[in-house]
Amino acid sequence: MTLLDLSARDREGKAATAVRPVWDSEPLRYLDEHGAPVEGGIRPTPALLDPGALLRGYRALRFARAFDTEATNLVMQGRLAVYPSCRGQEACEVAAVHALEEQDWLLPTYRDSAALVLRGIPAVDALTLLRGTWHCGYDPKQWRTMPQCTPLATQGPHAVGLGLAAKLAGDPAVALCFFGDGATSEGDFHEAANSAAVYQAPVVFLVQNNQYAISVPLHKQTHAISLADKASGYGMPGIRVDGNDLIAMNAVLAEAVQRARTGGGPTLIEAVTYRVQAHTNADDAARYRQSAEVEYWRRRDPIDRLGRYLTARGALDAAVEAEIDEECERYCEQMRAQFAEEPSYDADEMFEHVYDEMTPQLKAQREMLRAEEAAK
Amino acid sequence: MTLLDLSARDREGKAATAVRPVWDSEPLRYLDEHGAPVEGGIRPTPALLDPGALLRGYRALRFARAFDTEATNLVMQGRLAVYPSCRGQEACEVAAVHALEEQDWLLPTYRDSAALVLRGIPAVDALTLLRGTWHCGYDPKQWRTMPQCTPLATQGPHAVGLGLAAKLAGDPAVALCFFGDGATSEGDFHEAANSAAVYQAPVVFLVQNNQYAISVPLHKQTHAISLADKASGYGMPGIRVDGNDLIAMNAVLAEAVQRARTGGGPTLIEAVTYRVQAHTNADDAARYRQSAEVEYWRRRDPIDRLGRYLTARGALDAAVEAEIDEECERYCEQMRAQFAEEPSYDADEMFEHVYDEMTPQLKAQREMLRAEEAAK
Amino acid sequence: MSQGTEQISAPAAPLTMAKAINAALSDAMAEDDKVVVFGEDVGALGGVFRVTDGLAAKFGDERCFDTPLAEASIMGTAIGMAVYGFKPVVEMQFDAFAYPAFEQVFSHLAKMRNRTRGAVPVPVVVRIPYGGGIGGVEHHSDSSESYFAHTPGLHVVTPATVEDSYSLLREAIDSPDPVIFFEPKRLYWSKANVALPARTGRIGTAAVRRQGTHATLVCYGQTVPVCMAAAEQAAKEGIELEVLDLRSLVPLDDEAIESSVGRTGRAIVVHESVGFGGFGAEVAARIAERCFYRLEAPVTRVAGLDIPFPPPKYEHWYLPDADRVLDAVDRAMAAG
Amino acid sequence: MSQGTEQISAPAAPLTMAKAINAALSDAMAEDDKVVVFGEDVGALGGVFRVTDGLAAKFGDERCFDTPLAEASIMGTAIGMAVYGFKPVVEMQFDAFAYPAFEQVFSHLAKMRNRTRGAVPVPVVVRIPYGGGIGGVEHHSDSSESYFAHTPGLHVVTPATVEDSYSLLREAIDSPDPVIFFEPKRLYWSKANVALPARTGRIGTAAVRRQGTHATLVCYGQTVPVCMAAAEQAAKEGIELEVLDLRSLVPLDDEAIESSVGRTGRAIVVHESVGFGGFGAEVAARIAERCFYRLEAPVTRVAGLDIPFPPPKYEHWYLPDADRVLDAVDRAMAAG
Ligand SMILES: Cc1ncc(C[n+]2csc(CCOP(=O)(O)OP(=O)(O)O)c2C)c(N)n1
Ligand SMILES: Cc1ncc(C[n+]2csc(CCOP(=O)(O)OP(=O)(O)O)c2C)c(N)n1
Ligand SMILES: [Mg+2]
Ligand SMILES: [Mg+2]
Repeated sequence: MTLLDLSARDREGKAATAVRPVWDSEPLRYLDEHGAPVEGGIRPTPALLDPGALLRGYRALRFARAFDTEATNLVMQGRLAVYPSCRGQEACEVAAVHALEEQDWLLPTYRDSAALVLRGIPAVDALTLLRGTWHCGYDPKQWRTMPQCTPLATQGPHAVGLGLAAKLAGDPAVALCFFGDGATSEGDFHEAANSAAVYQAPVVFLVQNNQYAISVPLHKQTHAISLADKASGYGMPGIRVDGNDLIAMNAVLAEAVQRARTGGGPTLIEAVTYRVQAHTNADDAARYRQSAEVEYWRRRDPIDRLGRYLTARGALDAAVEAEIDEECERYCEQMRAQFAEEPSYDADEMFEHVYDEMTPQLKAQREMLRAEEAAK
Repeated sequence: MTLLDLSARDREGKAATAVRPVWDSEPLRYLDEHGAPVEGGIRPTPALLDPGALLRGYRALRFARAFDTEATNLVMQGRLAVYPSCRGQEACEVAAVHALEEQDWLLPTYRDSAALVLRGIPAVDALTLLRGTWHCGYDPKQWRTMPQCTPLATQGPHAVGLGLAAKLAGDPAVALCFFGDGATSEGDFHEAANSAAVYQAPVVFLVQNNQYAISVPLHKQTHAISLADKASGYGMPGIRVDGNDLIAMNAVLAEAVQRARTGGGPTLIEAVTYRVQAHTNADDAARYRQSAEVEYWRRRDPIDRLGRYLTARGALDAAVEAEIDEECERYCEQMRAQFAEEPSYDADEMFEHVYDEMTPQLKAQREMLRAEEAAK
Repeated sequence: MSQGTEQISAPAAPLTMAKAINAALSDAMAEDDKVVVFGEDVGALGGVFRVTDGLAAKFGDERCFDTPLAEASIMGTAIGMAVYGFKPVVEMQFDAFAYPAFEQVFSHLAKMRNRTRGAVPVPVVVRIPYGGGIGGVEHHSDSSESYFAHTPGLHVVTPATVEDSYSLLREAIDSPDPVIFFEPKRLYWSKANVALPARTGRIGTAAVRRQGTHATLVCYGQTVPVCMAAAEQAAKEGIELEVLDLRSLVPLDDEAIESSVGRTGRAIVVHESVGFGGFGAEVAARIAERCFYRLEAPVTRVAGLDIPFPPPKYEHWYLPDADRVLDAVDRAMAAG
Repeated sequence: MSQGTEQISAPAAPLTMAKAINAALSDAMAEDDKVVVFGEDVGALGGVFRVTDGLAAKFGDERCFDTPLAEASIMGTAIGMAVYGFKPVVEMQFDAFAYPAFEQVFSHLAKMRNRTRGAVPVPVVVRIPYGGGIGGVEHHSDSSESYFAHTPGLHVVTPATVEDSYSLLREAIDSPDPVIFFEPKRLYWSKANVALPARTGRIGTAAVRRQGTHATLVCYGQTVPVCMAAAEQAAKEGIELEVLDLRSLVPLDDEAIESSVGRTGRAIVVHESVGFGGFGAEVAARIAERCFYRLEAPVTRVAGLDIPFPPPKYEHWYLPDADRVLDAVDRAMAAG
């Protein structure tokens, strides 16, 4: 793969990884905001431009949007406790999931519910955390997907551990870890990135720079122009890519995953995107940003962009769109139905998973609670 | 000052700070290992080459070495609980202290006792921590010098706070913060550097890369070639300098302090040096490094190097050396005398500084202890 | 010192606890320009609970500002600023998000005065919204006061009433020592008719919220209204419970506790954080030791369960409520 | 389960606690190649206390390796590796240097099994050398067990004898749950004649180190030899003290405590960490509640002072010693 201009160097026995500084460059992209290939953009391999593959990507984007929209409806109907929307960031979600194979690990944040369903996790299980019915509703080992992480950047070291474990076990598995832009300010981000590079662990750090950490804009989060600039300090490649351009995202991620899988160590990717919705349904974005800004980014919508590209190439038409519409609607209907019923809760379960074997103290507390319930 | 090739840029309203990547460059230096100006080295201003100033620097180096040697003797005689030597790193200690004015703050680690005495703190007070007679033996506000910090990198955020406070107060004070190479792996280092850059706080981050964190060599601490590479990720200048070259150290620090003082924000400096002694007297360096390596670095001794330069220029001769010898010997004699006496300890003091006002619970505990002592 | 038996939520109340805390910050900032407020989202947004609403607009963004997302750095920056002469009031957005700042708190904030023989006090106030009952997902409902209370050098304070929330915060800002100020987030929207500026007594003093003779309910923060409700119910059955609101965990008002339990002879310690090794253990152990000869029943604790805080749908089982308190009261009354 | 009254330092002792722990690591690594050891300086150096001496040489640097200096990352890496199927045993170099890893411990290590309904256990062992008495400068003598014991999801264990140090570490490594393994650093060089591999009983069981009838000294880790010395002295005056070594703080062996104190009627809880809000409060509160009718004297605590751990020259005043324990015994004997 010669997608990126990685200037190989080897000095003092170090693996050749560092790349040209990215802070003075536009993010890498293939498509311009109107869905046309941009001049001087990246040159993906033919496989990455295969219309069938891209249509699959487009479907996934549409599906992610539909899921996100339905989840947003569900929270408004009180079916979810809270929902952090990924609207506008679907290309990151889709590219990340599509870049991985089954044996690879995904480390999502609270904002990456769409990635969970794209990975195949049933919506009820994926939304368990946000529904408030348990902390994590799927089996992370079955899906090679860690629980969604809320304490910011703390999933970074877990990705290092998973990657290092795979490396030590001799497995060709990769760990792909999501972060927000704000999370890059946390110590855990740094410790994880630095350790991953030292261990040359197969990890991809994917920062969705959606310009905000709740209300705090990027320029209060970093004084650098790009978050990918941090990579050189870790001695790893740092890539700044248009996070609303699925083709570019696919290309960049394919390369990073491949490098990780073949012993080339970690990569830091900054995907430049935008959080179109408020932080969560509980947030009031009008307090800290202008609607004109949101409009600017809506015009750079990842779905429209790829849709226009595919339409121009004859790979997408009204019939296919209708088909996708229907698929999405079916899925959402199913979601609505599933969330219409309240599951039953068993108070006993609170005590069952604290330890492998329940302690005598927990048994006593379970009895207390049972007695209380019986007395009601 | 045009000492360094800072390529100014201003994009998207950001202050112009980022510089060319340093990982592919030799550390900046003025003197080669034999004390001769190196070809293609930095070009310090005349003031920085003033023989009087340099002789003052040489004296300070000699003094630092004498102090460090005496402290090493004291620990062997059981007068100190532990001593982490800065032998070989004296140019960093001296340059840091000389770069500061009275109103500036210094943030030392456990290894920077020499910097404390260079700043004027009496040896008994400076060594209180390592003697075990109290945690910090000097008044940090009087000396504008924080207590020596042991939890690695945790002093970084304090430097940000001091710098930010000075900035908000409109004072032209700067905070200079020492770190070891190992400490750069800690989350607190990252959070401090990033925050300082965002606040454009007047802070100088001075990393003494002495190649080891106890037994762990640099290549297990970072996969980058230079620790200064981290700077670009923070959007601040990063400088890699020969930490055993006092002239280069002075030049680099003068510029960084000046930049901070005049609103130009923080700088990250990596001073490449070497820990000639074991981590502390309690450590056994033979377990993890070869003596040939130590020899290599002994030939790059910061004192010899400057000494030869000054001798060649006629600024230093045997008479001056003898004078310095005598000064140092007098100081060390005084130290020996001061440490020969055990001070008396007052158990009450343990309770006096926990809070401004002693809590009833602490008063009761003080009484208990008094009663115990009385019963003895 | 005591506030007597003020109603916790007065019916026609104009002031919420969130607003009272906001007023305390605003008044302190107006009085002393060394008081600065910073943290995540405290500026334009006014904090996720709107507690810092309007402060940036009123005092400018040098007095109230957003930080990068880095709690250790927020805490350490506050320490540095306090050393320089400022009085930082920092916000940790939620209880569990103060954990990354623990090293700064334990190794520096709590110890700086002592390390320097009193030369360097660090008057930092750390505001931490804490506790459950708001349907928060994991990491948003922890009660971490026990960690801090076990760490010498810190004051640990938590209001339960609107008036106290104002007053204790002002006291905290006035204090020359670091104060961990726990804000019971479930009570942010509780209301009371309060005339500001109110001062309800120094840090270190407890308040009897309701007088009683049969048993003492020792509580703080979120469990104070729970105990008040329990006491009201018990009163209907002729049991008069005294409700003692600690207000301050460190320093602890041993005298108030001893005087109350000495009279009633029975004590139930009620808090929301995990019971095992929790702050209630300290209170219970002290009572059991100091009131040994006056106790007519074992001191019992009603606390959070010894489990990670459960998901929203389960939290009603976790949270100590009036019924659970009354069960403990029944056991205490049956004894001795 | 109990180890009876084994001598804590046998006179002609060939094995130190440090060596026994080393042997436990080595044996566990030999038996199960999923066991990996990592941390700061644990490789070539063998750890600052030489506890991991020789492991890298014996098992290679994929099984025992130095990490970058980053405790949160060490902890988080261990979690990730455990999820993948390894059994990481990590070292925090000193007690206070575990603080930066607290968020990883509290928010993930302790909760992962529960968050995932049991699907993802994280069998990580965290070794923490703790406590004072070795003349360490600040931050090198903390006792942080109370923070961990208050955090559901963790087992908290600390050996006091050479045999237990081997056995409990093997149990910890075998455990499917995360175990915080506190190593009493002052006892690293204590010696005993021990035949390895020794197994002294499951995590969660206490051991009577000395039988007695007049009062029970409840202790763990570094205070066990202190209590043994106190008991020996008391015996000379005809007072027979029972010494109960908890071995495991979580789970706590309530039965053993109750059975002993139920018999003796008097309890003194002895530990080195700060007393206020410390683990001893939990033990004392439980005893006072559960043995209420059998107690002849108030349960007292002998613990570290409520101050930051003092400088080396002062630590003898801080550390609970046999005299301080005996003072408490005297008070207990005088009562009731
Ligand atoms: C350690 C920690 N501190 C604070 C928070 C509260 N918090 C939740 S989301 C958020 C903003 C995160 O911003 P970013 O990393 O950019 O991710 P985004 O929400 O934009 O996807 C904050 C401050 C948290 N979850 N964890
Ligand atoms: C948070 C923390 N972790 C671990 C330690 C133990 N420790 C003390 S010094 C040291 C090595 C530090 O290396 P470096 O930062 O390079 O500084 P140097 O000692 O070489 O000056 C370690 C691991 C500590 N003091 N603080
Ligand atoms: Mg964001
Ligand atoms: Mg070093």
